[in-house]
Formats: sequence, C-alpha cells, structure tokens
Amino acid sequence: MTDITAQSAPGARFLTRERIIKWTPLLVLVFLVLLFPFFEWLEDFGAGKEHMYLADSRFFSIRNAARIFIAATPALMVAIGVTFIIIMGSIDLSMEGTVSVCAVIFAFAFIGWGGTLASWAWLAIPVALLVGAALGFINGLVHVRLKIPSFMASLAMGFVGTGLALLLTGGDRIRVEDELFRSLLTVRWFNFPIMVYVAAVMLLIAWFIQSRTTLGRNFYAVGGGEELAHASGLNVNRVRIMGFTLAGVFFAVGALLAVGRIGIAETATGNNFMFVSITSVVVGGTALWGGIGGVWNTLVGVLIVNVINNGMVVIGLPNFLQDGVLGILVILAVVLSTDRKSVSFVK
Amino acid sequence: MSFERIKPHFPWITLVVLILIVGIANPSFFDPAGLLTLVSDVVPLFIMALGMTFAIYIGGIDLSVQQLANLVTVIATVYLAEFGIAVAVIAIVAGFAIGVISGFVTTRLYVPSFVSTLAMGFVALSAAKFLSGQRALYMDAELRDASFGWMFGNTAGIPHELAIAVVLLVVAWFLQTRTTFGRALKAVGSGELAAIASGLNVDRVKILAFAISGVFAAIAGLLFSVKLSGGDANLANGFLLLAIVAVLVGGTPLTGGVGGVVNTAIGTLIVMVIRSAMVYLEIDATQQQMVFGIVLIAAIALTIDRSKLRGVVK
Amino acid sequence: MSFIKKFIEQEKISRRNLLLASAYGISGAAAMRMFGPSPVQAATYADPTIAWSYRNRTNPYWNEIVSGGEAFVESLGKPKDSLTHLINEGSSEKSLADVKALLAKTNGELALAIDTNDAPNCRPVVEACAGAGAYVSTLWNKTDDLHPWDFGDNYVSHMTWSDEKPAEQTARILLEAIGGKGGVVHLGGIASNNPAIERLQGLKNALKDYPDVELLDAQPADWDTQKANQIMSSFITRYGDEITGVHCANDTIGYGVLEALRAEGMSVPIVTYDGNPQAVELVAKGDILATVFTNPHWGGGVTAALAYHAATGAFKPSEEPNEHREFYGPTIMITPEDAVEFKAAYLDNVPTYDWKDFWGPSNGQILYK
Amino acid sequence: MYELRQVDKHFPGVHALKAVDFKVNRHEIVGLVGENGAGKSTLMKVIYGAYQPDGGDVLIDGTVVRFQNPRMAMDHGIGMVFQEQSLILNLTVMENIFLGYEQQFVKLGVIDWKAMSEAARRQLAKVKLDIDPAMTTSDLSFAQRQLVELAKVLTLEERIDGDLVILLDEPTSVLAQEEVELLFSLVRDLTKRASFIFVSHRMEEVLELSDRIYVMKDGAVVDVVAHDGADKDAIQHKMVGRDVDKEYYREQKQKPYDEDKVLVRFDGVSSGNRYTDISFALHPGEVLCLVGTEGSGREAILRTIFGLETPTKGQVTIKGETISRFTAQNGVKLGVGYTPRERKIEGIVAGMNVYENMTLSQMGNYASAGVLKVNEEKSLARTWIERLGIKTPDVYKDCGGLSGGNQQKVVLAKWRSAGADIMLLDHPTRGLDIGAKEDVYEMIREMCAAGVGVVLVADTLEEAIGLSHTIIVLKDGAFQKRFDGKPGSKPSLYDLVHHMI
Repeated sequence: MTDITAQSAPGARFLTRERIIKWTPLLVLVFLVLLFPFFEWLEDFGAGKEHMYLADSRFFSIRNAARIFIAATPALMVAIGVTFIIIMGSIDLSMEGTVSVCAVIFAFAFIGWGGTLASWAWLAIPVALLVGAALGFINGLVHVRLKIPSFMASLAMGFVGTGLALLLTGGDRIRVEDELFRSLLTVRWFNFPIMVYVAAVMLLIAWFIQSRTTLGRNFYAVGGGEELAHASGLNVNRVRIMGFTLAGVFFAVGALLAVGRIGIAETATGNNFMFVSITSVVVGGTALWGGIGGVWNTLVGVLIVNVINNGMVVIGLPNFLQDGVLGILVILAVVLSTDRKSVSFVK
Repeated sequence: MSFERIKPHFPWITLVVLILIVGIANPSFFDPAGLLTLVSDVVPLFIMALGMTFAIYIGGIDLSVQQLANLVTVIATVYLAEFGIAVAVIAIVAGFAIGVISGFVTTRLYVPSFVSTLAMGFVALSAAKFLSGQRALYMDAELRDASFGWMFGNTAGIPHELAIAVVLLVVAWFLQTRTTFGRALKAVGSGELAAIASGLNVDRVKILAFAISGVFAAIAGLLFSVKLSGGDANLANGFLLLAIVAVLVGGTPLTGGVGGVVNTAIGTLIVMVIRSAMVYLEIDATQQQMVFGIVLIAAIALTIDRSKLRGVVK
Repeated sequence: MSFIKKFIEQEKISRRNLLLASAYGISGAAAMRMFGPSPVQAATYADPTIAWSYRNRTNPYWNEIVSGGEAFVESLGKPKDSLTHLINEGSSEKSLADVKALLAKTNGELALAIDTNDAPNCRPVVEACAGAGAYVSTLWNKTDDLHPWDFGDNYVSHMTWSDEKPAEQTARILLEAIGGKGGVVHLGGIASNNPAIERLQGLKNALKDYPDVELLDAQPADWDTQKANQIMSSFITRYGDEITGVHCANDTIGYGVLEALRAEGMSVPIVTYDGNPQAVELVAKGDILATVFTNPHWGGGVTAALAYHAATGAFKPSEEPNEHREFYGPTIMITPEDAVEFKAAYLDNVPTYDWKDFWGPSNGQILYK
Repeated sequence: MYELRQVDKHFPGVHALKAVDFKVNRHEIVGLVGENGAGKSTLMKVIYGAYQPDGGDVLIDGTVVRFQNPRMAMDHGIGMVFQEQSLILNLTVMENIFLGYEQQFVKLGVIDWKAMSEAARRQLAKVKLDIDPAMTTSDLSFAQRQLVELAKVLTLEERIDGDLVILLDEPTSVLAQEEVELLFSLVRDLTKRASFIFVSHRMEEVLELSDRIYVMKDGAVVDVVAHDGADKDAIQHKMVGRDVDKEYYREQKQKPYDEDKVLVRFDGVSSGNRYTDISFALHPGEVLCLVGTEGSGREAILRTIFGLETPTKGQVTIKGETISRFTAQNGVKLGVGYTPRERKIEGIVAGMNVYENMTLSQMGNYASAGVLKVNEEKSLARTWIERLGIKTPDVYKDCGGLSGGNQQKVVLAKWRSAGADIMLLDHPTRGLDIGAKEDVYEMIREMCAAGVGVVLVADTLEEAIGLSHTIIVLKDGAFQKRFDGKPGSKPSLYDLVHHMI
C-alpha cells in the first residue's frame, strides 16, 4: 500500500517552474506596462524635459487605462467566447460574422421598438444575445452533426454571418443614438465608463462558468481527452454544441459593447475580431491544443495586445513599423509563456 | 461501387456537379475560351494555395502568405528597374526566409503556427509598408514586358499563366509524392511522434514546409504583381482566406497527412466555380457572401473524407 | 447489305467531323476575340449588360455610388436589378477575376463601371475589357501611366476627384476655427490609396499658411471606424490637450474620432470628407465643422452612363477631347451654415440627373504631377 | 445476471462476433482470453455499450436491454476500466472520478467542490488510495492512475441499486508485481458487490483470479473453463489452435554473445532525476534486459541510447564514438533501431502504407538526390513481408489497419532492413497474442545470431529471463543488481522481484 501512495508524483518536482510559467503572461503585461513609460521618459529626456518616470507618464495614467479598457472590452468578450472553444481543443472563427449579425439585429430591434432603453427597446438586448446563441448553436450543429472540423465549419459560418448582416442592412449603417444606451461609454464611475464594468461582470460570469459549473469543467474534460471523456459517459457532442452556443452569447455581448462604443451597427462591426481575439487567447497562455488556460489568461492576453497597440501610438512609433513590432512582441509573449517541457510538439 | 470507394473521389465529383449546375443554369459558362480565362485568372490564388497545402499537410497553417505576397509585389515593383528578372530571385529568397523564420519559431520556440505565421505576416506587412513608402507603385511597362512579359502570353491558345500553374503543380506533386522530403512530410503529418522515433529530422521537415509555403506565396505575389503591373502593401489582400478555403475544400483537412496538392488544384477550381457562379447566376449583391458561405459548408461537408480524419473531429 | 452499313459509317464520320468543326469554330472565334489584338473599329452593342464593380456594401459611400448606377439603369426603363453588381471585398484578385468572368459570360457585350480597388489593378482590368470588346469606365483608382485614349473606344473614361484642394479647404476651416494655433492630428485612409495621400497633402498645404499650428501626428485608420476610434484614443493619451483639431480622411473615420472624444468628454473641432448623409446631419448639428460632398450618386450614375452610351454607339469616345476622358468629379463643401439646405437639395430628395450630360458637373481634366 | 445470447456483430468485410453466448453470474469473476483479433475487444465494446450488436440479445436479469452508448450501459451498472489510461490528465482526480456525473454535486447550477472532494475521498478509500482528490491527475504515477480508474468505476456502487458488472481490460499491464497483488485482493473483496470480467494476456493472472474463463477464437467462444478445471496449456491450445511450446525460457536456443566487442557503453550516465549513475556495456549478439517497475528509468535509458533524451552527466559511447549531440538522427546513423512501447503512436505511422513505413528511417538508401525509388521500396517490403510472415493483402495497405503483431513486425522490419545492429526494444510483445509473441521472440533470437546487440525492456519478467543474456535491475532510476542470464544459470523470478521493489 505505502509503495503506491508514497511514490513521489513526477510532476510535483516542477511545481515551482510550472507556477512561474503560469504567471508569465501577467509578468509580460507588467513588463509592457512599465516599458512604454520608459520610452516616453527617453523621449522627454532626449528633448531635455523634466520627466519623472511613471509619475509623468501619459501612458501610465488612469485615463489612459480607461482608454485601453474601452478599446479592449469588446475584444475581451469575443476572446472569452472563443476561449471556451479553444479549451475544448477546437477553434471558432465565426466571430466576425456573429458579431456583425448580433450588432445589426440589435440595432434594428432597438430602433424599431422605441429607440431608447427606457422603452420596450431594452428587449433588443436579450434578442441580440439569443441571436448570438442561435448562431453559435448552428455553428456547433454544423461542426458536430456534419462532422466538419471546427476550423472549417466556423470559418464558413463566419462567411454566412457576415453575409447575413449584409443582407439585413443592405450595406447601411445604423446609428444607435440613445443617450441611455450610450451611457455605456459616456457615463463614468470611478474614472471608468460603464462598459468596463459590464465587461468585468461578464468576465466574472465566464469565470464562474469555467470553474463552478459542470459545463465549464466539461470543456476541460473534452480538451484533455475527448475520446476518454466520451468513454466516461460524457455526452461530448452536447458539450461541444453548448460550448459553441455559449461562445455565441459572448460574441453577442461583444457586439453590444462594440455598438455601445461607437454608436454604429454595421456589417463591418465584426471586422478584425478574428485574428485579434485568437492571438489574445494564445498570448494569454491558453494552449491551442486544448485543456489548458482559462478566462483570466484571456483577460491578460487581451490586455497585452491592447497595451501594445495603444503604447505604440503613444510613444510615437512610426506607423509602418507598428504591425511588425506587434508581430514580434506577440511571438515573444507566447514564447515566454509556453511551458516547453510540457509540450511535445507544436503545429 | 460501394459508398466507401467513391468517397476519395468526392472532391472532383463535387467540382463536376458544381460546373454542371452553373453550366446548365447558364450555358455560356461552358464557352471554352471563357473557362480558360476563368482558370488562368485564379492562378495566383492557386499558387498561394499550393504552398499553403504544404503547411496544412503537416497539420499546421500559414497565415503569413497574404502579407508575404504583398511584400513581394512591392519588392518586385521597387527593384524591377534595378535588377530586371533577378527580382524573381529576391522575391523567392524573401519568401523562403520568412517561411524559414515562421517554421523556426513554430518548431524551436513552440509557438503554434497559427500565431507564428500571423505574426510573421505582420512583420512582412511592415516591411512592405516601409519599402513602398505606403504608396501604390507601378511598373514601367517596357521593363515589365522585357523581364516578365513571357508570363502572360499565349501559345497555341494556352495562356502562359496556366502553363506556369501546371508546371508548379507538377513540381509540387513531385515533391509531395516522389521525394524523401514529401515522404517525410506525410510521416510528420500523419504521425509526428513515429517520424521522430524513426530518426527523421522533424523540425527541419516542418521548417522546410513553411519555407516552401513562403516560396509559393512569393511566386504568387510576383505573378500577381506582374499581372497588375504594380505593387503596394495591400495589393494581395483577400487572398488568405480564399487560399485556406481552396485547400480545405479540396479535401486536405487541417489534421494533416491527408490530401495534397492535387486536391488543392481541385479545391481552387471549386472556389473559382462558386465565385463565378455568383456572376453567372446573377446572385444579388447583398446575398453573395451568404450564398458563398452556405455553398462552402455544403462543399466541405461533401469533400472531406471523414474516414481519414483519424480520431476525434475537433 | 454492306452498302447500307457503309452508308451509315460514312454518315457517322461526317457527322463527327461536322461536330468537331463547329466546336472549333466556337472556341476558335472566341479565342480570337479574347486574345487577338484589340479591334480597330470597336463593335457596338444594342443592349449591353451594365455592371458596377466596387469594394463592398458596408460603406455608405459605395451604397451611394450604387444608387446612382441603379438610377441610371432605371432611367433607361430597365428594372433596378438589371444592373449587375461585382463586389471585390477589398481584393484586387477577386475584382479582376469577377470582371473576367462577366466578360466571358457576356461575350464582351458589356458596359462596365468600376473602381478597381487598387491602382495597379486598373491596367489588367482595362486590358481585359478592351481585349474582349467591352466598354469600361473607371473611377478613383488608376495608375498615372494609363490613359483612356491609348485604348481607342473601349476605355471610355476615368473619373476621379482631386481631393487635395477640397481637403485643403476643410483644413483651412479647421485651422481658422482653432484660431490659427495649437496642434492637429490627421487620421488617414489606407495609406497607399490615392485619396488618402491627397487628403493628407491638402492638410499639409493648408498648414503652410498657419505656422503656429503643429501637425502632431498622422496615422492611417484604413477608412475604418473602429480603428479610427482606437487610434484617436491613443492620440489623446500621447498629446492630450495639445490636440486642438482633428482632420479626418473621411466620414467613417470621423465617426470613430467623435466617439473617442465623446468618451473623454472632450470637444475638439473636426473636419471630415465624403459628405455622407449621417455626416451631413452631424455638420448641421455642429459636431463636424465641414465635410466635402463628392456626389457619389452622380459619379456612380454617370460612370455607368458613359460606358453604356459608348457601348451602344451613342457617342464615340475616341472622338471626344481628352478632358472628356479623364476628368475630375464635382466637390461641394458643406459647412454648418449650408448643411440643412444641402441636405434638402441633395440627400432628402435625390435630384434627377440627366445621365446624358456626361461632363456638366465635372471639374476639369485630370492633371498629373 | 448479465447475459449475451447469440450476439452477432459485423464490420465491413469482417464477421467480428459469431453468435456469442456469454454469461456473468453474481459475485463472479469471469476471465476472457483469446488471441488478438479473436474478438475480445469487440465483445467488450458490446458489453459496455460502445457497439450495438447486429443480432442476438443483451439481457440483464432476464430482461432484454439495448444500450445506445456507454452512458446507458453505465446506468445499468456496467462499467469499464480501460487498458489504455483513460483518465484526463488536466483534470483533478475527483473530476475524473465523477466525470459525466457531476450533477449530484450541483446546487443551483454551482458545483460544490467540497462535497465532490469528500465523495471522491470515499471512492479512493475503496481502492485504498490515500491522495488528495484535488490533485491534478498528471501528477499521479501510473499505478495510482490505474487505481483511480477502478475507483471511478466503483462510483457505480452508489449510483446503481442493482448488480454491477465491471470490465477490467489489461489492468495489470502497467503494474508491478506487488501492485498486481493489491489489485487482485481488491477485486476479490469487491465481488461482494460486483461481478467482474477480466481480460488479460497474462494467462497466469487470468487463471489465478477467474472463477470461469471464456476462450475466444475467430469471433466465437470456443470454450468455457471453470477455475478448477483450467489448464494453461489446454486453454492456450484452444486459443491458437496449435501447440505452444511450454518450455518458456528455451535456453537451448540461446547463443553466447561476442564479449570482445562493445556496441554501447554507458559510463556513470545520469539523466535528470529519471535515472542516475548507470553503467553497462552491450556486446554484439547480446540481449541486455532492463528490469524494474514503471518509472524505474528503463525507458529513459533506451531513449538516451537512441538519442531522444540528452543525459545530464556521464559518457555514452556507441561503437567507439562518444556521443555529444543526442538526436534521433544521430542514433539512426550509428545503426541504432528503436521499437517504442507506444507502437501505434511512435512505432508505425498510421495513414502510411507498409513500404512507406519500412523505409521511413532509411529513405536515403532508397533515393537518389532526394528522389525516391519506389519500386525498390516495394520490393524491399515484399521481401520482408515474406520473411517475417507479415499478414497484409499487399504493400499498399495502411499500417494503421494491420493487427498489433503485424504492426510490430513492420517496425522490426524497418530497423532490420536498414541494417540496425543495436536494437532497443521497449515492450515489444505488449498487447500481442501468443502466436505473435513467439514470432517476435524468434526474431530477437535471429537478430542476436546475426550479431545484433539488443537492449530489451520486457513485458513480463518471464520474458526478460527467457530472452536475455544479461539482466540489469533498476529501482527508482538507480542500478540495483546485474544478473548473468546465460543458459543454465538464469535468475529466478524471485531474485528479480526482490531487487526491484
């Protein structure tokens, strides 16, 4: 008896190492947050101006933090949605279409039912979430029932979504002017606009789903070993479809915040979300092969990407360099936060 | 013939069925000259997809191809006057180099190719923006014709573009099926661990796969640049997703080891037919994208051979 | 009985020969047209297909263009949807491939109005059309070495807008509004697009007369609202109160800038470009100081009209002077004073244009630097 | 209690189960033996609901039931302990135990981790395993994981009112001798509550544990033997339909090796904490067997020789060349061949055909300037198919579709045809039926006769003793004892076990 239980676990010895790696994305974020003020300091120093590092930094300020958060919240919602899918070892590329459709339908319903949150138009919000869920559900069905790998299924569903949004709008953009709805952006509590708090609440909900619900834990089970999970009696197909549905809901929240941010819903609302969100998820330390990571990683990843984007403009990096620098920093961030001992190979 | 035996033939059957549908709805589609033009126009996309096939065949993906082609259009346009036909060499070297770096970052630094190639694409984009001075550039017509005029002539009714595509397809096919490298690719795609345990230099094989993808992307960019007689940092935009779609629809799934370059040829033709069907069947402008997506789902559902997707479908 | 058999054999052979011959005839003739030299005397068509090829439907600018094209088609007594739409989604490759597909489908009986998405793409499009005997009129993107008069009748016209002057005018309005001192930022279009370059140049030209105003920064926002929003908020961080005015390359960028300012509770004068209905409303409200209306409705209509009437032989492009083949489109400056009036005249009721008056509202021959 | 009547199962081209009658009584342990491909795994899959039979009935207490999936079978009290480790490594122990049945701990949509942890502790107590249920499963040893698997299946006890049937598929393959004893005593205890179906290739274990033994051959049950009437030879005879040489060690076939030459030399080699300070020499014609429990460092040593693992200390010499760069390419170049334990993952490439697999490690020999000479590859494959009696329709057959024994032969052919004269065999007979095992033994002897040095990690101790010239016993990565295993002076099982544990 003792022989079995006393055997030291092979992984236990690396615990400290693993812990460091687990926290690397956060360290990268902290490093970046301290790096950009350094360049500011350098610039002012070169110009012979008085400059206290951090204290005089424009980048390292509450107001800029609010700007970064505003820019990050819609992407964060989308990235959280796709995090669940990536934990399952699948991938979802349908977000651009889903976000556009949700934004457009929300705007139509909102305008059509009164145009202000103080009327029945508030119902447009649940409608948008339902539309997101429905699109995710269809995406999951196509993937699971037609047995098409999620990469292809969701890519094609993304085309369908964008196409649907285009069909609905005929190419027009819809302005959502309601002051009450726009208070998402315009009203600030403790320096941060309401949309940041909405995102924070959604983040907590996502964390709750991830850690305290059966569905959330099942994502990890599917990502850790789908066949094994199936053999244990888990209805893997159901978990998958529900995962895509859940992702759809978060995409819809992302769409609402995106509309809240610029007050316009259009076919292009979903543009650029795909690569940004997946990059963020990976940069945050969630592995593309599934089973590892979670929503907090995604928060850090989204912030890393947005801090880089904001910081590059703030330090006045020439525009043509920005893409390349982003690319290199992303590679560095992923390299640092990958546990090379736990990965046998990467594709 | 049993269902199982027909399965591997689904990609081209799908192609033929699609052609028939479009052709029956609008017989002018069958005009041989028209078809020939359609096919030769899809050549740059095809070449890019051909390279992408190698990345997908080992179970990876290459998202840098579009930006790489952008970079090459700029390189070709900027240096045509100086180097003449030798810009082709510069372009190919650039493609090879960026592919090698992507491969290196993927294999040695354990960054998934989805991210590493995307990031390397950004680097290429920066280079393209820098070189082009963020302007659209155009080639001197005489210089272009002197160096690359041969790319776009016709011999016996066959556009040279198409001939180039066929040559590249044959080269790629030969690489894939007849060389040790191709065999190693297949081993890496189907069973990477077994390839390692057989003493293959798996990292080198993977890096080479990305390098080949880069080279083909560069050739595609060069061809496109010459065709359009110019270059800028966005010229090749719109290629990426279509190239991926072409590979996937042809029946090379992302799991690796299955499919290949001939499938990609079929896949590219399927994409071409679907796309021109929009024109031939007069699909309403606002509906085109949705129709494209739905037909795509149907085409993929038909063309992937699920029996070869070992294990679970993720 | 053998002679019957022989007869049947012969019949088979001659039938096969006939089929072969006719098959060759079709493809041979088509091949001649596709690849042969452009015809000296261009053929005209009684009822050519009319098509518009443009970037996408998500930008209101292109919707206006399309509405013009549709208005023209309707003026011919045809239904709206007889206009064929080719959408390139920002891909030059698709743009060219779609045009070729349509040429093949229509056998060259085509009147095409097109923005080729990127300047280098213009040459192959025009060459393909000319080769197939179709008539093409282009808008916006064209390389400087390419001219309609080099292609006989088939390359009917090219219209673009000289954005430098109007952009300079809006810049002056902006610079006056900030009292001739302070700092401005510019958010541009896709950097390599011609209009983006010209509009930035317009700002720079104006700045020469305002030595106390500094151009703090200029970054491309790719005509994208969300990107403009993010860049603007980064600008606010970097320059803060130093920003006293914003010069935007178009209206959609302007919307993103306005929202970024709104999020900060800031109010800084901005000027935009294009004169979209929503932007005009914002001008009327005073949120935007000025925008420039380029009348895309007319531009979209007349570009299609030129191609169509050339294709039917109603006029012969090669007999027209060069200023009728390469010309600037109209620009109308919109400021808060005239916004309401303008809106009533151009947007609320779209004027009915005479689509045969090709050059009436135009703005002179294109000049190259 | 649980019964299959005249169950049939067809696959395309294969009649996998032919009118199988199978019965499990209460409190009974039923053994199931048969060669690979005899239909055992199909039968098991039918029992736990992964396959649905084409004909016949499944009865529980005389009532006909039909399972659409494993979940339904579980709800009827039928559980499976898998041969391949079926725990999901990134989950905690308790999550694995209750995977798919978390609902009982969910209150208002929230998982009560405390309750689950307590329940998991109770399950672990059943298998006498004292670990924290919140541990991540990847941190457990193989033996611990096997017990967790059993604990997981035993949750059926609480969930199901009626009787339980628990399938054990090769549960002992990763266990050391003592651990096997422990498992057996647990199983015997548990018969108070459950019946067991025990599947194993280790005939002794089946004989020891089972009350009755079903013998399968070619998809049919050929015999049912009671525990008392069981005779190993008779059963094996029925399984294979031919005589199996019972003289296990076959010492007479063992030839002495060449002591003058050294192929591989380890001088005080250590690799992290997997093994420390190991020294030995391998000679041509010698079978050197590394013996130890799971995790004793046996495999790490093999992987070091091949070049897949870089040692942290010491000196490795292969054919007189001191190795500085440890890569598999280098190993292959020096003539080292490696037959990994995970045959399907590391041995063959599923999706590639027979000749492609055979030349995978030696493509350079079948190519000029990078261009393959496919015809030569095919003729090589044909030669070896004949030489080793590989059962395959042709050289184009996907290796993933071959049976385990034939896959193993392809792997061996790959190395032998490339002229490897140092062979590293990791569990070469794992999961093979008796006939295939014999073939592999024969090949090992042939190789030795041809002057190949073999380093073997054997499936069983008997195998190790029977085949080896030299035995090195390892424990926790450290050298324990070296035995000379020349014919006539073989160590006993007890000798080895004594030093292993």
